Amino acid sequence: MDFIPHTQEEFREMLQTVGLENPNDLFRTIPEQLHNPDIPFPEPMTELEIGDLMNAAAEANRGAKMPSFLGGGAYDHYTPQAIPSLASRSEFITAYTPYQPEVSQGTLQAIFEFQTFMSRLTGMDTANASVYDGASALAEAALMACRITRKEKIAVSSSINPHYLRVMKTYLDAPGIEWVEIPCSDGVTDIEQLTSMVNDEFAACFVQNPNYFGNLEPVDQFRSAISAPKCLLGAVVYPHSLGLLKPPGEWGAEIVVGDLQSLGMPVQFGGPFAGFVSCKQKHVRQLPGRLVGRTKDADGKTGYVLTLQTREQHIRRSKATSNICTNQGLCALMATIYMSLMGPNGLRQAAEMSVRNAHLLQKRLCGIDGVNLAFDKPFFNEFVINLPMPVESFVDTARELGLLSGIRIESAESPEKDGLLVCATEKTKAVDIDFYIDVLTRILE
Amino acid sequence: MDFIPHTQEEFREMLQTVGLENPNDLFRTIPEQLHNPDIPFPEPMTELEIGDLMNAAAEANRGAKMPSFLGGGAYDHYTPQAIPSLASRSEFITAYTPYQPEVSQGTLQAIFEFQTFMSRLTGMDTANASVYDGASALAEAALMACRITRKEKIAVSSSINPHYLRVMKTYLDAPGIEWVEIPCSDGVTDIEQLTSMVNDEFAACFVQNPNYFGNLEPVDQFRSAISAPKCLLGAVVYPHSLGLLKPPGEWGAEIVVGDLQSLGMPVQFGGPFAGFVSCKQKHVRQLPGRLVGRTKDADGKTGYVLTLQTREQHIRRSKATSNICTNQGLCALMATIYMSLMGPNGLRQAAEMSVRNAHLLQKRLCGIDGVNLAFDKPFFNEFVINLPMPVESFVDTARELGLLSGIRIESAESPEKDGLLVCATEKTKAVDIDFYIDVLTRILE
Amino acid sequence: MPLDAYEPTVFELDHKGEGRIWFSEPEGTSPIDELLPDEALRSAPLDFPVVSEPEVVRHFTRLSRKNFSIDSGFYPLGSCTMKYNPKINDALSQLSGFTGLHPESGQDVSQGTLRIMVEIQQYLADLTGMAGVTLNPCAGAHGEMCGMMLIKAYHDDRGDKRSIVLAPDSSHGTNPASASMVGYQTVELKSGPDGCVDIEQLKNHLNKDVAAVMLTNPNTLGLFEKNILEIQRLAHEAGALLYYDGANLNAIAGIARPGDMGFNVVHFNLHKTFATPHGGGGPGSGPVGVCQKLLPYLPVPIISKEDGTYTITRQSEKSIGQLSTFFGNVGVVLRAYVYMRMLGLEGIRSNSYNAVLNARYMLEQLKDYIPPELDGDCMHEFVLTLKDHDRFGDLNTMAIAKNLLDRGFHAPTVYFPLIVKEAMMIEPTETESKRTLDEFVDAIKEILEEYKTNPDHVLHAPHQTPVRRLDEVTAARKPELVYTD
Amino acid sequence: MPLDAYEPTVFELDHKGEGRIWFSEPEGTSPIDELLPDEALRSAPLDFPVVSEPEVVRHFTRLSRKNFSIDSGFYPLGSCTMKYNPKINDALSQLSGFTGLHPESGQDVSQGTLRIMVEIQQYLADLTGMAGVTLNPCAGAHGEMCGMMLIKAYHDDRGDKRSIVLAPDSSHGTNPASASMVGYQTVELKSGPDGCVDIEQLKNHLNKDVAAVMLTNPNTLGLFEKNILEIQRLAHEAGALLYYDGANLNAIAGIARPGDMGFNVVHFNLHKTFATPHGGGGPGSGPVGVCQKLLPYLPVPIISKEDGTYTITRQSEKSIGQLSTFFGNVGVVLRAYVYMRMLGLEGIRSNSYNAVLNARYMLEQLKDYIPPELDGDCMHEFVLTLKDHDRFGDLNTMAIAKNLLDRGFHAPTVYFPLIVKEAMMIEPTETESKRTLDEFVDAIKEILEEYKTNPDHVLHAPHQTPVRRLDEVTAARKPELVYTD
Ligand SMILES: Cc1ncc(COP(=O)(O)O)c(C=O)c1O
Ligand SMILES: Cc1ncc(COP(=O)(O)O)c(C=O)c1O
Repeated sequence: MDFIPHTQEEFREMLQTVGLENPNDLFRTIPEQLHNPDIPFPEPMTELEIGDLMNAAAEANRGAKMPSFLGGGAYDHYTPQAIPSLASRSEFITAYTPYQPEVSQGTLQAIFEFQTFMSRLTGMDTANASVYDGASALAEAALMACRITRKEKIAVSSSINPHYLRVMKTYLDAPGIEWVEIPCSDGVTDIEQLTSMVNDEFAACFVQNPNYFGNLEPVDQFRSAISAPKCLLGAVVYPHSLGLLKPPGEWGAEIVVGDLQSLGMPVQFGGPFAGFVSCKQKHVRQLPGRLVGRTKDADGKTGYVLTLQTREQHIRRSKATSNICTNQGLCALMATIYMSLMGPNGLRQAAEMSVRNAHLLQKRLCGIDGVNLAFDKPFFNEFVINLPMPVESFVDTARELGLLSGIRIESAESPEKDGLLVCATEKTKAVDIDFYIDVLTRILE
Repeated sequence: MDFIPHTQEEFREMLQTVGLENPNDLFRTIPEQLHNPDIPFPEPMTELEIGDLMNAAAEANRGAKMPSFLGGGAYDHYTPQAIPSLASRSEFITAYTPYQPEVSQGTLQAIFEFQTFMSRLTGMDTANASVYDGASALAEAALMACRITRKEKIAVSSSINPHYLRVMKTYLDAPGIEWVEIPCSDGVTDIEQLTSMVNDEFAACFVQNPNYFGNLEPVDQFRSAISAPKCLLGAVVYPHSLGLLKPPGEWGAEIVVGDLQSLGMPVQFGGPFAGFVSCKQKHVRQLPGRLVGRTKDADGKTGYVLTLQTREQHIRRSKATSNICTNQGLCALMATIYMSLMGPNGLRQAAEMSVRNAHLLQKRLCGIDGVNLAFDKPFFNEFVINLPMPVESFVDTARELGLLSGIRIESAESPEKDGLLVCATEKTKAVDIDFYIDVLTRILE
Repeated sequence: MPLDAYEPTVFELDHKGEGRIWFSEPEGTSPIDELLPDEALRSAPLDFPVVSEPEVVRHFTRLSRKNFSIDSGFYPLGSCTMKYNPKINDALSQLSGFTGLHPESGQDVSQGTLRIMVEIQQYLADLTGMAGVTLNPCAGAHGEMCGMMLIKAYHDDRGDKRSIVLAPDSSHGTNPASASMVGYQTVELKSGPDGCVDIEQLKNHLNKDVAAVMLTNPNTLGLFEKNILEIQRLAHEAGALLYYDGANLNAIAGIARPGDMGFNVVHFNLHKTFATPHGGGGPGSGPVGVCQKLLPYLPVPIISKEDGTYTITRQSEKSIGQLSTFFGNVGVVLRAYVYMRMLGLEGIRSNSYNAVLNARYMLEQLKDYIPPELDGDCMHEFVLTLKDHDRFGDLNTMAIAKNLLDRGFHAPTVYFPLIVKEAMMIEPTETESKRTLDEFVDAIKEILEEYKTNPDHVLHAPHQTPVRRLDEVTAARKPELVYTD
Repeated sequence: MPLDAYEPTVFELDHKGEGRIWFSEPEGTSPIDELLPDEALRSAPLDFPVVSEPEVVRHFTRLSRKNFSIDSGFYPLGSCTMKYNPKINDALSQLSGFTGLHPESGQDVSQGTLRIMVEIQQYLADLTGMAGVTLNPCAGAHGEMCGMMLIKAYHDDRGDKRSIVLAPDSSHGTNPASASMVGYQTVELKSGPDGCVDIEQLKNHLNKDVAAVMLTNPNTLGLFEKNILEIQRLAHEAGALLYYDGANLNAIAGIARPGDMGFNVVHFNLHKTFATPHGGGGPGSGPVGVCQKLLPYLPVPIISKEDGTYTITRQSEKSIGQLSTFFGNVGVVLRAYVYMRMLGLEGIRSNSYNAVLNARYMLEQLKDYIPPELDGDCMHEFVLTLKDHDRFGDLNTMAIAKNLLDRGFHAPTVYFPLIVKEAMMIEPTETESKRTLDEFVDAIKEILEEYKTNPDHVLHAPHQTPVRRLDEVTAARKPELVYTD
């Protein structure tokens, strides 16, 4: 077989060594009646053949080659080549979780650096070594808040990415934790509603900035708008934006979550991405997932280890802070390399160019009759427009013309009020904007 | 700048350390009048921008995506993914020539293994660590034969790859070494002519198998056909074919050259490829290029070093066996990995499938009226056909239809007698053969 | 170059300058201060280091070199299936047609990836005898949680409130932790003297409050649960569902099917059985297969083929809901797909034969030197123990582990399963050669020998690694979790 | 994992079995024995080892780890310009539109690659002030040979038979060797006490038989030939042409141009100045630039732009002919193109400033510890010498080199140029940080210090490397060039 070293001869020899004659005796502890199941399965393929198949499948993803203005939690930022070149080193890729620190210092030091980067980016004290994705990070943070405060109610702004909210709901519903959604007004969290809804029964209130509509939330008002002092303020962030925007640590958040994808990973149909949970020092023992600490070895040399493991499932079992074991380590490494390469100014530039392109795009789109910005709020690199036609049919027609025009924001009221969420990044090209205008004009005609 | 670590501050500080004020003083030993040349040059680009440019250029290479039946010295064999994955490890790529053996054992041992593979493949005693390409290998081998025999005449079969012959001519003409071409009859070297032309004034006689037309030469007859016993028999080979064919060591060759490209490298517009020169032990001190030998270290441990360096330019200067310094080491590494992965049977399979596909293709092409095999000889994975129309215009038209149909073999007599050299490999697909038949039929109609 | 040299953190490499210009200013755009309100922006510059690309590349290259990895050596970490990860899997999953596809592109322009998802769902279902599979969970534990939710949804839907999950005390920590995530209480079943579930005890614990019995099979002692059919009968009679932790599927894939054993839910670790790389911690992928009656509860989005088109369904009445932001770790799924297609059923079966043979072969060579916890035919892994103090003295599992590192091997899984004292759990996998297995066995023998003559050296290992015996106690007591200058 | 562990050759890993099935049998084809005559085939099976992919990957991964490389450490190999090789160069050169293009595809379907070739020819010509450039030579020495052929063709064409090339005794070995390749005899010019060409001696040697004067500038002592303009005047007056070995172009690219200095031929080492990786020995690329009057002799194929189409010209009346099978090392050219476009002139000039500054900075720190061979402003590299036995005792250049390896640095170029005894040639390049330069300087100081207290340890270095002080004498006396079992 392709990846098994033994020859038939060696196989027989080893079988003999273990005292067996018939290879099937290897499985003699399996009840007879279970043997020889009838399994339909395609024939084996050579490397050459599977290559052809996968290339054809990749081609069939026509969307991958189209000019795209999609965001909504997956952003097409530029990924410097050094990231895949380094992260693909087999010492990083083919290592397991760093259980033997003596031979895992590469992974461990990189996670330590990751924690440092994330703490500086968000204004928190540290961050875990990743969870599955942004959505599960929010869900885990909600559970964490409940543990910290010993309360069982969570408030979330309805301007948070709806995928995140759905996943959080799945996580909270199972153990029976309550949650409420705070409505929006003009595309941002309604502060008055927030104040009236969130009381001291709540473990935490989560808001997102920039929110799902791309709008900047009134972040400076949140902490004071929550009347219950023990109710934690949690932030969902688009980490890329923090190259430019005020970090949540400065507006009172004590837990910050988000998805690392915007820091050096491709959009790859939504995964692998990676979630992170950052927090203030005092909450660190309630963090889910792995943490790395710096320490000394037997010779007094600096080294790194997994630490505070009593939080984790392999020690604490049913009482662990989370069930997570395998996380998204390689993605966290990629984000670490990204932040190292970009530095403060590179990250700022990427964020700035994204914002500038988005505003240019918005101005040009809204220059077309009947196309309007849905909200009157400052926005980052995404914005919602209304169209003088049903959004769903526009999106479909545009896609047929080779344009991924945006994500439909379903209106609760009527399809006519649907919005279109449009995104730009530093990669957005002038010709692509021209193409968008062209397609839009053609369809509206 | 993109790849310079110093900040402006550090630059100034270091400048001060060396006692300079003005950066331009770094160049004060350069005559004044040479300073500030006016150099037209395009503006710098970011990584993102050059990526777009290169992607567009790659797209402009329309030929790279077309079904191709081109061979003639560059063969589209399958390259297992492990080759680029391993050869791209930065320890291999970003190392220099292994001048400090203690920290170059990776490169050195790999070359040692390469030498062993090549000696076994060709039936010689060893091989050098590569020269530039197959053509320069032939040229170097011709010079080597002159040094060995102290003669200054070379005979070559005219069935050798014409590019190789042209390069050899360039190399031999400069120092004034004579050479003669032995004509072909029915697509292989004319043995009688060979016997009558090659006498004891000749240092060597080189033949190619399979030859440029894809035909198998009467290899068993060459040694005895050369009446001069001291005249060396040299072989040009397509190393891939030696998975199946009798190695030149068994038919009397003492020097074997070829191009490694068919062993795990893409066709990449002709380079980097890599030449090799294998020979019998007694000629090894006349080999051009590097050699690695196995030895022991101070603790008695096995290790590898560059050896017999007194052949080389950095020691022997104008008396060296060649001027070569930088060679094609990484390509030799790729070939080594290829041969390791394939093993004897994998290489045989690849060669076999290439031959089988070529014969299928030939049968189908020659099933079309007026399309005939040019020679009545057994052939490997290439063959020459005659067409009932001018070959040049067929090739051009086929290319316009998206088919790379083959390489025109210019007839010395008339364009009507031109041949078309057509190649298949294990990668040739049934649908591509169908497409060829379709295009050919359409054009002939 | 010496691997034990101190590598500064990237923060110590800071030049504190401007750094590189990564992006050109787009024409026709306005400066940022005209676009965003001042109070939204950072007041102080972001405290990231300024480091050049050459330095970053060298830094991470050097860090990587301090890691052990499958590609550099034998990695017999029990329960982790550290087999060779074929390079072709990575390469094909990275084609731009896959990596460049946005998850909101719409199904008609995403047919390539969707096709692969539908097909691999089918392969996984067929391999285990389940009726349907979801690819949404991102790792094994995520799959377990998903499975627990499915079980809960099933019982709830029938108005049958149950609150207990039974799991052996040998189970992986994620099992009880996942049960907790959905609000179940885990009751541990003490393993019998043969390492398997004690049927009498099981009977005693089974009642109307038991929602599920959660088993790993082969279990974490490397044994096939011999009473598996009896267990399933008893559990089902009590109205409980059966959960199969498929982390150890590499032992029996293609040989026997959890579905045929009567399991209702099974999770896969594609990053174990199907050879996707573990990335120093992740990402993995933890698909979940279910029997017919659990199909309605599967999470959304559901990927299927309808009238020749690969389709994304976002709503399903009884679904437990959504589990990940988009579709889970699709990039990992692509790798596993390539692997499965190359192997075919023949190759998958061959993996199982060879994985089991390798384990049996090693156990045979080692058992006279370090005894197994239990006798009996092991499957793809086995557990040794150094608990016999009379025999081993101060030589414990940790010491063996560290001495193995010095000899160029990764250590086995140590001190797991928790029920075995001084446990050493060895899983060679099928991609290791006899030569490597023999070398490992010799290393163990050498360590035992060396301990006789030079116990101190052995007890203070490792000696050859970049660092040695790190102070984990202080690390946990005074956690230093970020770099500070 | 320990880097000093013996790694068997791949031949020792042989399983002697069947091995993997790499390719399916194509339908409709005949078996091989019906297609090829028996006597053409191997009589005995090919004696290659049968090794599985997991083993091959581990073998070469382990081998790689025994290498020093730019990405893992400072590599100040004088005359080799071991600068950082940007990852983007590799990645973009590997796009399938480039790697999948057959060299006989025809120009109209190869416009992308041809465009890049034409453009980089222009950039190289403009950077050096030459009239035209060929990309065909595969390395520096190949370029030198090409240049010598051009010079010969020029003289021959004029019926001017000349047979001598003058080159300084400090020149690189390839210079005289390349002259020999075309049948020229090299006469070495002894360098003056200032390390530069001695004008009087030059005058004595210049005569009607001198075909060319071949210079490296800055020369191999790291000095700019201060009389360069005088030299060119004298040479040209004598009817000789001037050849510029551009291996050291990194010192002056964008600052001063060989063409403006009067040179007729210049070769480039793209694998030095333009940051393409050296691959453990190659491939490189050695384009050659020429002045107007040598244009007719350039090798074929010639790549140019005609009426908006990038064109391949295969015949040219006075051409020296063809130099490589197809178009030279195009893949290397693509990398250099990416690099040049990213830098622009500004970046290339900045490289020169920083390359020279780094060398000057190191020389300044080191000169009191190990003296330079010569005083004077060095350019991008400099040569120190330990020839003062009174001062250094048994501590020679080799010992310093080996001790540097132990400290995680690659050694400088040693014992070159040949005219300097105990030479140590240091070229830091512009991509190294001040921090690294300082660390290297400290290492040298430490070695000198340690020699005082522990000379034996220093003289027997290296101690930390995978192997140490290999027996090269026996290796050359009884060469063992292939593996035998
Ligand atoms: C038996 C068993 N179950 C479950 C898991 C959890 O899988 P994951 O790490 O993918 O979450 C593991 C992983 O180590 C395991 O060994
Ligand atoms: C000064 C000098 N000239 C010529 C060469 C030869 O270049 P290449 O190795 O590319 O053939 C070198 C390479 O080391 C060199 O340093």
